[in-house]
Amino acid sequence: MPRPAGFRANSGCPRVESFYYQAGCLFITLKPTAQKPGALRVAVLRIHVAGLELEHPVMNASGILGSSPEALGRLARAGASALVTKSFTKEPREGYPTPIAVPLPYGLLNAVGLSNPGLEGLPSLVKAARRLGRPVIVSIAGSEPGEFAELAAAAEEAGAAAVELNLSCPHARGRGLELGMDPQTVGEIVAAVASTVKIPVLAKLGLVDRLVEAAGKALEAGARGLVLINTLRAMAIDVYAMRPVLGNRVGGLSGPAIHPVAVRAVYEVYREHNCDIIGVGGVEDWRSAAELILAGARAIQVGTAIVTRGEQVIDEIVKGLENYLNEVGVKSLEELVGAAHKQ
Amino acid sequence: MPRPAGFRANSGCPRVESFYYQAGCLFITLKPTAQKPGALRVAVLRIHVAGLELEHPVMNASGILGSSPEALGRLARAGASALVTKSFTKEPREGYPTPIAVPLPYGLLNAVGLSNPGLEGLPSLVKAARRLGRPVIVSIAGSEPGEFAELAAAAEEAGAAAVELNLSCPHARGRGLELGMDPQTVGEIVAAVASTVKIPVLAKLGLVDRLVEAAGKALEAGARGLVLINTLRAMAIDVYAMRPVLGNRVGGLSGPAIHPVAVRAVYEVYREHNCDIIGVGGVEDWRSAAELILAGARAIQVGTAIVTRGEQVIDEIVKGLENYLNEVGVKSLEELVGAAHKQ
Amino acid sequence: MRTPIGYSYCSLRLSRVLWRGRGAILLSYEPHGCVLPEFRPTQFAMFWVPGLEAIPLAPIYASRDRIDFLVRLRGSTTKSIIEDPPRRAGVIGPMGRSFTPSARSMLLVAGGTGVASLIPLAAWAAREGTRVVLVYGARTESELAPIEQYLGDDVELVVATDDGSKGLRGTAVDVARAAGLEDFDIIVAAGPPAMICGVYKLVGSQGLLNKFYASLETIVRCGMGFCGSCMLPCTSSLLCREGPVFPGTVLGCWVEEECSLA
Amino acid sequence: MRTPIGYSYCSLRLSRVLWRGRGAILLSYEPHGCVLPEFRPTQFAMFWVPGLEAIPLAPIYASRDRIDFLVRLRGSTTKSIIEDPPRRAGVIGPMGRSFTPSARSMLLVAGGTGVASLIPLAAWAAREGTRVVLVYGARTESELAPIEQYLGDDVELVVATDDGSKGLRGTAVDVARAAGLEDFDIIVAAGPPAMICGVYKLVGSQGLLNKFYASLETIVRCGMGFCGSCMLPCTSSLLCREGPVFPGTVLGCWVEEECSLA
Repeated sequence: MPRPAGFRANSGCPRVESFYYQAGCLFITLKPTAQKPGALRVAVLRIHVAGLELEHPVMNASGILGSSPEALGRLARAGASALVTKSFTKEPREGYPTPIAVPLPYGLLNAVGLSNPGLEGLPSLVKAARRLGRPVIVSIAGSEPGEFAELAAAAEEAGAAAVELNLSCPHARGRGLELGMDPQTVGEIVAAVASTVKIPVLAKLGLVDRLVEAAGKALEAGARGLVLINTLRAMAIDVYAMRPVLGNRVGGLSGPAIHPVAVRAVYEVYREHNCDIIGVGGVEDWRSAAELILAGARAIQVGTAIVTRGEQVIDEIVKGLENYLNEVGVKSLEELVGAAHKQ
Repeated sequence: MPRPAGFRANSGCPRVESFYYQAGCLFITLKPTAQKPGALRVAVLRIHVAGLELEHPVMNASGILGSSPEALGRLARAGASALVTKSFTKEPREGYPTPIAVPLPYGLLNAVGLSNPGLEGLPSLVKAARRLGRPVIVSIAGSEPGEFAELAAAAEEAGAAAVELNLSCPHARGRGLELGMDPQTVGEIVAAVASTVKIPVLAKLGLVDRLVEAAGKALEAGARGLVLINTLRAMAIDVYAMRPVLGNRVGGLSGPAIHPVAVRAVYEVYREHNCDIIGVGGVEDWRSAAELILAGARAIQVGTAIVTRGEQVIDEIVKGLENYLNEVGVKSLEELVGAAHKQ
Repeated sequence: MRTPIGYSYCSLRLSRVLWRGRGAILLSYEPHGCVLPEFRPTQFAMFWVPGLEAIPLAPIYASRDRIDFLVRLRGSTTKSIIEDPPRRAGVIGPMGRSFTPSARSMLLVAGGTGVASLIPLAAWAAREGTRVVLVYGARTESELAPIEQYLGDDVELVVATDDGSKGLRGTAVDVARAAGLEDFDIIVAAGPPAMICGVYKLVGSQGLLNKFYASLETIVRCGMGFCGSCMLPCTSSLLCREGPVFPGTVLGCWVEEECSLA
Repeated sequence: MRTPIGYSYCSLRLSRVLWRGRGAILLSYEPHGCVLPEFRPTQFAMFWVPGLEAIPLAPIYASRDRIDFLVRLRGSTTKSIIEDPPRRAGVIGPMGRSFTPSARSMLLVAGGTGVASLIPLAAWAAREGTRVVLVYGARTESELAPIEQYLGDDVELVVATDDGSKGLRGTAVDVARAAGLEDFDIIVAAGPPAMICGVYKLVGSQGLLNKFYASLETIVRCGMGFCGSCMLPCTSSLLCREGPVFPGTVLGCWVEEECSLA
């Protein structure tokens, strides 16, 4: 039997709804070609952030459903205003042993280990993701400026709308939080990328001592925006097995537990730099999103809530924000960005 | 009418149960003089930590009921194995405007502002607290080594069993987390104190980038133990008032939300230094206490859970740990300290 | 949102100014995007005025979707509230312990904002079948808040003013004395220290201190008992945890400090 | 503790080794200091072996205080479990969607550990009044786990072995063919790909694919759908979220990859 061509993952498959063999015949169901996923939002939520023009401020956080065009397709259909890929490294990475995710009472602990197909797999993912009709933000992780620049160049060539530099993975030795801890290094990496690509460069920083300073260096070096914050380095131990549960022992804590820390980080960085910020950390409803916006974020990434409540949480947050804008009587999200700083 | 002498706060009052005036007479109810608060624990939980000999590992965290002898008396009666005072600074401090505490879904946000009567009020509190029959750990906060040393000397003279250096208050400019962020400064402060007093010196460190290094400097400089961790710098914004709720805007997040971060911090410091650690952060039951012990803590401080569940949580945790030791078949808490590091 | 930790924060929006009196105001708020926690009789809240501070207030009425506060002039924050009631506010609570004794009869003696603390108790007790007499005293009529709406039909309200402009002429203590204290199982006072002292002396002189309770006020900062500000003098009782209502027999030091017994 | 986020972690201790077969073991665990989350039919768990890794397993039985796993030799972790069942373990779950269709009759075709996924379904459906026929195939008797204990009286169990050492001689697919597929409202297969392919071909050739469902296996890492490892080939379905049971009509690519249809 001849293989139906063009249906495989990574190659245009999304337009095939399903196919199957029955009674010796091949049946194919096609999806409507001009699929327009997600409801058209009213203009109040339209926002510019770091050179990107977004229908509304809600997108996924890197690492959540960002490893294949099909996964990104789910996010597009759920209404995400931009699509953020999983972090790409230069070389392919297998990731850590399981468990890579442990549910905790007030958050999720994970250590996936930056598993990804490497630079080689980047173009095909980005090209396929572009067909979803949303800006594609490619997350990249490296260990030194040149590596970041190389990955960013590949992302730009493949059609990425922006690159997000992962300077804050809490459990990837040498290519995560350690970089973000040193404002100088942050500046060098951002500078290398910003001088290589024309698309907007976003620096994703985590909870570090000199966050405000690192943010400043990133902006000076050409970052168009900041993504704040990443997960917090954390651990869970099984008291009977007497061992850390995560395969990697240490991982990153996300979810509602870290939200007040994210609000503070966004608030402090915005106060100092008055820059474009995408807020991340424990957003699970419009209210937690609104807190980040009032603290200074122009857009929001959602991670754990997608895991725990499903992709529909994106649309719930968007609708909730619309209501909120009506309630407080503002005509544009813009007016609320950083409003908590006014006295 | 003559004033009954010796009943006022700070002066032996605890021995008076109550007094009142009725039909022209003064009625006084005395407490039993040889009050032995808390049940005698079986020996399995007895533990030495940083030169202190404790009946069991559970005490209060600084800032919780540590501002008067009466408050510490509540902790003693609830069975705390040691009594930790609120942080003393050299000068008296009023503290921040209210609200100084905001309940969040998974933790408590506070910014009390190190309110305390200053060096002058230290001796009377410590002397009164000593009568409660438990080691008194005096928490002190300063801005430079000399100030810490002066406060520590006063604490020692008043009869403190140990001093806890607050190097991690997340919202006291110049006398908190900034000090703890710099391992060099940590070393200098600890050295100044350790060369001044003979009682054990505990360094309380918070979540900082170079925590393991700062811990090492503290130990080198003569700290007998470490207290890990303090609250996380955080914020809550009211989305309708559009302002940070705390009087000080930024505060410290405590409670279950930060527990996985505390476990990780204790684990990483213990792995590197194999030192005496008192674990703090989101302990609310025996299980969360046990996680910290398995990570490397020899004792535990309880803060938010005392607020949210009352002082009896101390005894619940102690009893729970006893059961746990039986269940896993160990004869002494000692055997469990750092057990999660064994492979 | 009611938190697992027992206290919760809720945003409020002003729904009505119910009354303006001399140096006092009665405000009705509704929760905004959250559910109010349950306040049981005598429990109190920290009422946050954005831009100013949070002050301890016992709600004069509280349900899931409404909370009313009687605010009397005390300092700069209450002054601001009275002059310009905050449209948006926040509430933290519930704080303290509820006081819900079973009794056949109860005499409540209230002055000033103390009445806010006793009204939920009066209404609750009357519903439970207790005979409730509430004495509400003020200097003059314009200080008397319209509390009738909160009481239901079964509470016997006796109003007194120093100048006789409304109700009986005299103080709440005078009225309490005249009411015949021995007829009541429980006597509770809430209000200015001088008033509580008066009732304390009265019940003490009649040998009835074991029936007496006072709803006190202290400095409240954290409201949750950990900062220690609300410690009652020379006891180990925290107003935010064991209070605000304390039995007469533990009030010795408070009386020492607040009342001139000479 | 059941978490607000839907998934929970629970410590386990081994209570019994229920059966040892050829390259397989049946283990019974109890929660240790926690309450097991509810597993509905066909939902699965990540079973953590301290010191090794966590593997996806459908509990063959799960209640609040007991969870049983059938483990078959696959790699180093399963080898270790079979040789030395971990006394202490952990479980993360529940993962996936429950499959609980209403039907008058249901044919379940199971091979290998696939049976673990179908037994809770069989027991549930029989309790609901569905006629349930469970075909359980293996190469030889010593591979057949003692599943009867989990089924209740109303499930019709048909055992088949390739060598005829127990039950009918032949494969589960042979038995399914002989059972008369058209008599069933729903046909579900779970087991080795070859077996599922066999049933797929069978139902496809009879034009019954719309009645057919397969319980699949993929690489599962996070188990919660965010890492993307469990994506079904050329669909956007995540096994950990929409699976593990998928309708026959979306299996095209899976069939392409796993079955030789030539």
